[in-house]
Amino acid sequence: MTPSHAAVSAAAAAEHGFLSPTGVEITFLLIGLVTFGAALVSVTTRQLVHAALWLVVALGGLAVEYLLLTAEFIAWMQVLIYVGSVVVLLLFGLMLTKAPIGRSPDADSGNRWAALLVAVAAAAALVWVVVDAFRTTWIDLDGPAAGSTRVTGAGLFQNWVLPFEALSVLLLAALVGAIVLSRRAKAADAAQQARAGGAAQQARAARDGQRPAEEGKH
Amino acid sequence: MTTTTNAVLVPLLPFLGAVAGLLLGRTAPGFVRPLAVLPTLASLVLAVLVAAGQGGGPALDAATQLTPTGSVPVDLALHIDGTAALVAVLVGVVATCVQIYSTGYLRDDPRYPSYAALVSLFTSAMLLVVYTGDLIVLLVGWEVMGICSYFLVGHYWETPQARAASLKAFLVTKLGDVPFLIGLFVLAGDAGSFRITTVLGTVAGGGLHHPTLAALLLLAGVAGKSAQFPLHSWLPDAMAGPTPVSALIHAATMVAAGVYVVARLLPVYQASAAAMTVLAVMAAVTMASAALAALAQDDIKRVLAYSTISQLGYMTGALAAGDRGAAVFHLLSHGAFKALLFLAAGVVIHAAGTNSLAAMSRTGNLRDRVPDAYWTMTVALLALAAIPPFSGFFSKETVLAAAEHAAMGHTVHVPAAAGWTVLVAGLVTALLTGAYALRLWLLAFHGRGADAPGHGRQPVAMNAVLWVLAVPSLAFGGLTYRLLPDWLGGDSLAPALTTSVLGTGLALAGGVLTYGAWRHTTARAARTPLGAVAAHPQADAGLVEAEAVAGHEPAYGDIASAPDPADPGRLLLGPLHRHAAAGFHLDALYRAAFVRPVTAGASLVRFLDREVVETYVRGAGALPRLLGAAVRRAQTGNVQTYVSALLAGTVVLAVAAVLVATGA
Amino acid sequence: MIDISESVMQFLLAFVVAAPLLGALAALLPAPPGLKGTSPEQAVLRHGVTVTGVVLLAAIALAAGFDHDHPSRMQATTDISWIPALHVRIHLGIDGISLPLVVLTALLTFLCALYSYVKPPAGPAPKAYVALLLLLETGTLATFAVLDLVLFFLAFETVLVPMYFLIARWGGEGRRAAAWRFVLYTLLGSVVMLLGLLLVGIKAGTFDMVALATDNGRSLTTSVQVVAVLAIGIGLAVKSPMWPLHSWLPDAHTAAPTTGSVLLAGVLLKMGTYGFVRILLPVAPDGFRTFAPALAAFAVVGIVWGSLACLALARRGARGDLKRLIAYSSVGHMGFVLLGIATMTPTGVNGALFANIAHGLITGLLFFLVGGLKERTGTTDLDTLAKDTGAALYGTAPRLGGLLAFGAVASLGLPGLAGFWGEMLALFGAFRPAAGLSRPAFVTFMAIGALGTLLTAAYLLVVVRRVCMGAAPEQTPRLPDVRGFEFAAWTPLVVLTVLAGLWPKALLGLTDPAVQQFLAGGTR
Amino acid sequence: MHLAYPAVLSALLFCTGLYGVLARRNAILVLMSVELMLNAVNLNLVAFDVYLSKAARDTLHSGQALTLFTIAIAAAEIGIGLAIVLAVYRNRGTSAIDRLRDAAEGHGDDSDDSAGSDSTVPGAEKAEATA
Repeated sequence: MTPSHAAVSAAAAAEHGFLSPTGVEITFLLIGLVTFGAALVSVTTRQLVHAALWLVVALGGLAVEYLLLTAEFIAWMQVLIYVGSVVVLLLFGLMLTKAPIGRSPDADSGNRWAALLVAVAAAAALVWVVVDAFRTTWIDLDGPAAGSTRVTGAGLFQNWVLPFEALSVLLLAALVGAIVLSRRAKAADAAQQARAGGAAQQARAARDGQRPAEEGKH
Repeated sequence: MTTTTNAVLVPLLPFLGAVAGLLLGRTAPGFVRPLAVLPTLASLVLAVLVAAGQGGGPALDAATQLTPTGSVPVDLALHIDGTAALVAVLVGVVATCVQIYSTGYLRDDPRYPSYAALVSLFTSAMLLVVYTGDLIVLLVGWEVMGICSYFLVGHYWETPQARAASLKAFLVTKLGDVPFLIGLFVLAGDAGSFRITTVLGTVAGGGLHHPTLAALLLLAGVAGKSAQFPLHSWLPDAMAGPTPVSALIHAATMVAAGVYVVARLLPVYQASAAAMTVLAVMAAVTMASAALAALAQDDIKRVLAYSTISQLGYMTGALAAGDRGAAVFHLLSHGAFKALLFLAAGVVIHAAGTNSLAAMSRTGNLRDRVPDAYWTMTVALLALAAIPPFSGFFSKETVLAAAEHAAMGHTVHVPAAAGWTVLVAGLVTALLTGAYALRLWLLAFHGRGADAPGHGRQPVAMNAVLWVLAVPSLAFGGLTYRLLPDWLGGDSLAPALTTSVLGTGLALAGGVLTYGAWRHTTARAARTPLGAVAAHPQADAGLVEAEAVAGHEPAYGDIASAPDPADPGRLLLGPLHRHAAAGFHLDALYRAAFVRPVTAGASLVRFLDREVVETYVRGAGALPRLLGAAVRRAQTGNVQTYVSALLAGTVVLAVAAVLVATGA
Repeated sequence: MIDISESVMQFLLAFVVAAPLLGALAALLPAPPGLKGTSPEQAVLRHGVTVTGVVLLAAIALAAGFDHDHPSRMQATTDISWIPALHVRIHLGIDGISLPLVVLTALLTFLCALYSYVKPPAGPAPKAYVALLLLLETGTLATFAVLDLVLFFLAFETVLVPMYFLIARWGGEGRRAAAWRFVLYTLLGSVVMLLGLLLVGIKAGTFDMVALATDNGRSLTTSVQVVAVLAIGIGLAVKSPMWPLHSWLPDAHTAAPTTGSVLLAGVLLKMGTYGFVRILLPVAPDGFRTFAPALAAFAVVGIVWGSLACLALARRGARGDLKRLIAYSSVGHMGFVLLGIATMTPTGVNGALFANIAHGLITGLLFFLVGGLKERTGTTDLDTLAKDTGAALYGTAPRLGGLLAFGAVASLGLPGLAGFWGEMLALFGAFRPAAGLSRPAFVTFMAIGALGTLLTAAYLLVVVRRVCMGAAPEQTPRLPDVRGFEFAAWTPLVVLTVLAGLWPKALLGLTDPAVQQFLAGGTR
Repeated sequence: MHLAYPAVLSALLFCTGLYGVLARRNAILVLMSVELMLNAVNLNLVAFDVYLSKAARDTLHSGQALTLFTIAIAAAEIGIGLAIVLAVYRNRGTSAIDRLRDAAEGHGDDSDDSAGSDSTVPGAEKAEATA
């Protein structure tokens, strides 16, 4: 941090104390409370589907926060990808694993109290460090939006082309991987079912006494 | 060739012969006999040349460094004075005789090659001891002799007696060698050299700080090697070896080495009156007790063994009286006649098929069966009993004369008490010597009863050797007592009147007593039949002896004595006989004092090693195992637990890092 | 003896150290570049013989080119920077102290390779065996040739791995436990030793042994020296092994294959005592002086302890194992070596170095012989072998019996054979220890140690009596006597034992100047 | 706007996700919590990107670019993750994380864990499924 910048931001923060919040700040704070609350409910609720729905609320709240931070492209991406696809995918996952509808008493593992302890400790540590470090830092949201589609697109395709392309390869690989995983599981499933069927047939045959004993041995 | 070169070759030739014999023994059996006899013979000739070259003049010294040690170097040194030259000739003569004798004695023995090589190696080691001028090299020869003796005593390793005797021989002598080594350290520590000349120079200059300590430590080694009380008990048992070995090692040479070493280092002893007194007491106890024991033995070779111990006592007695010349004189003459006695005994054992005097006394006509042995043994026994004019008379008289001289207080460095001790013991022993010599002669050659089975004639090699050795036994003393003082660098060795009369008279008295006892008891011999004779009368002499040795204990219940009421020794000794036969129970004492504690210590160490040391090791292993078991319990397989722990740790570390970074 | 230029000497030494390593790698290749054999197994064994043979030749050339007039000077030195950040250098060199050990190692490994060429050890495929053998050789040779503390430690540790596998894969009964015990025990010692080495290196500012020896402990305070000697000493004492840290040795020896035992006794134990002489004596003399009486006391206890343990094993009905017995005898013999070192006198240290070599030759021979005996009779258990009266090996296999007796006699320290000089000089050193050490204490140690020689003689001769002698050999079947390859493997050891006994100057002439220099303050 | 607001919110969201990851039994809920954590990071990235680009100290918009990448990778992750969870569910009949304990020391409670499935499941597939 060069001295001039430090001076500028310090001056800005001095103008804007915590006790005289701007409108954006108040909005951000309220939406943030909603988001945090939704996230908390999402990780504590005993109804699995509700958890996914509360997650939608939390993710949507985050999208609004992005907007407040003038990062509009990211906000729309958030809505499209997270709310639109990821949560849907998770809901499908819940359905495919025959997750119980309604309250399931064993949604949390026995590790809950340790988890709470770690999480609270981590939160305390992080908040302390963050507040300590950025107490006086001020974001100047006036002027042109920092994250309009134009700006983001220009940045992405001027400076980040190669990683972007690499990312597409990664996505392709993930796609193929997911397919392979599900397919092999299915093949194994089929084989297993065939074996189980064979065994049942064998057992039935043995019961009926129609099969010679020596063939039943293997 | 110079005398020095000859002197170097004297010990070297038998050594090379031994190496060649060991290497070629099995592959080229034809060379074994020449390889055994010729190097020894050659070294005898060279020893005679060396003696002639030395001529009794000043000592011949030559040295080269054998090795540096970091402080006191070890030298390969020659120190040949008259004594050394003469003793080397004796060793050469006896060794050559024994090698020739062995070619006949162990004619058919498959183990002859290794036997002959070991005898050669032994000869070489003895010659090394005689010629060397360095104490550590002397120790090398000294111990090599010990190990050769071990192997040769164990020659008949099928018999339990030989197995036990070989082990005992080595360990008892080694028991003496340990203090001997320390004694050498003491000498070298003060003198700054292992050279004998330097050590003696230091002694003469009074530079020896602890002469008594050094002398007594050396004395332990000497007692072990020369079979002096209390370390003599191995020698009678060593008779389980072949007879030629007994003749060479246990009569003429190895046991003489101890006396020789004391003779060499006599000034060290003379520097300490206490050491001289101890030496005198040791000599007195040795000679008297061994002579008593000799009177009670049944095995002919054990009789000779005890007589050897007793005669060695004379030699140490002479040294205790401060007369080196007398000791060496007796060593030389004794070497000749005792070798003869053993070799003749070997012939007798072969002919009789037994080594037991009790059995021989029930065998008729043994005298005519082996006339050579009979006559030569008679000569040797007369020499042993010190009857004039045989050589033993002259040498023993010099010892008694020296003792008398010391007792009168005429000898410097020697306490009169030491002289008296030796003199009285010497006279008593003279009586006993006459007694056991005659007992041996009577029992062996004048038995009555059935004839022994015929064995054919003894090999010429064996008989010829007997006559060769009979010559010095007969005449050595009388011919040389005038010449020897020049060589031995001492006083006159002529017999003195008082001691001559006393000694000879006592010996004769002993003889008369024994004869009377024998007349009294011999009638009983026929009534109690005894005797076990070897099963293979036609076999090799060595084999017969091995069987005789192995058969003595089963036949008579004891290795040393036989329950023979016809034994004159039993009558003469009375209640003492039982103890004398057992060597005055010294073995039992050793068993209680050394063997038992060591065995107990071994068991204790075994226990400690298994239980205590091992427990520490196991304990060291158990601690990590406990920790491991504790950590194992944490491995639940639940990923969430693992991650919780991981993150908790991360938080702690992060907080710590922040605190450190902010300097809090 | 022979004038070889310095650069050739440098190459020879580097070759001696590196060639076994390259050979080990080559042995793992699919087609080892050795001579073609009838089968892949034979080919790889032949490869082992070739490589160790070449190394032995190089070591002999090294010995021939060594300047025998200046054995105290480091010769054939190579000094290359390796890890500059840590000041670690590849510094090789030999002087009169290390040269005999290098030659001994090369010889023993060659003999082992030769022996196992005809008689491959029972176990997995010989390919790994040969590779491990060569790796072992490179580790030991490097230990004796390097002059840098960190490299020394590396070489010291390198040896553990192949030895572990040799015992665990090709060993006999109970090999797994024995191998674990061996490796854990020695590693534990090594960890402590590493700490000590680092302490010395950091406090003195260099890891170079020559520089440290020249410095002679002047740049280390006494307390640092004391701690360093304690730490390094424990590591080396485990390896030596010093009583009471010896209990890994009997197990390892009992379980190891014949060649493993030979190398373990003949070479590996020497590394510990070599470290004492090479590192502790010159680098931290003050610290060593503090511990010298304790070391001597432990050494003497080891002498007596080893002998008594052997006596207990040799007794009838004790079910004593011959290999175990020889292992305990090693404890006793190494006790003499440690006693010699503890005297801090040139005499004692010379004796220790001599006893080192002698023990390598003699115990190597004994393990070979016992291996041969086991192969013939199928057991090394004394009671099974000896039955009632004895195994009568003199009768059933005279040459083998004779050699065994020779080995026993050499081992009991008979003058005129190699075993004597080391023991004698160690005792003589203890008779007059260095200034600053308690003379009465050392004289007592000497007396007890000398009695130890008596006990040593006792158990060895009892063994000879029970194995070589015995009644009625004609009833038992004759065993095959010593065969050609066994002669080839054993004769060099016998010849060298006799030679070292008769001509001790060959070794003492090499070590004495170097030792004198070490102890006199290390000025070069 | 104060940078502290988005930073603190992001920290809180992250820890909420953390709690979910550690406390939830169902594997899909764990995945949801992971998404929460990723989003918390995204918020951080965006906030700092805006701050830095306004202060003209970063002209590459690396924060937003990285956010986009994260979103994409998160999408891929959720796809693969769900596929794995489904495979596990098919093989084991459960998607409860604390019952997948093949890595446990002693393996004692493994048999009753896989009781829902049967023991003919090949070991290789098991290993793959738990990977």
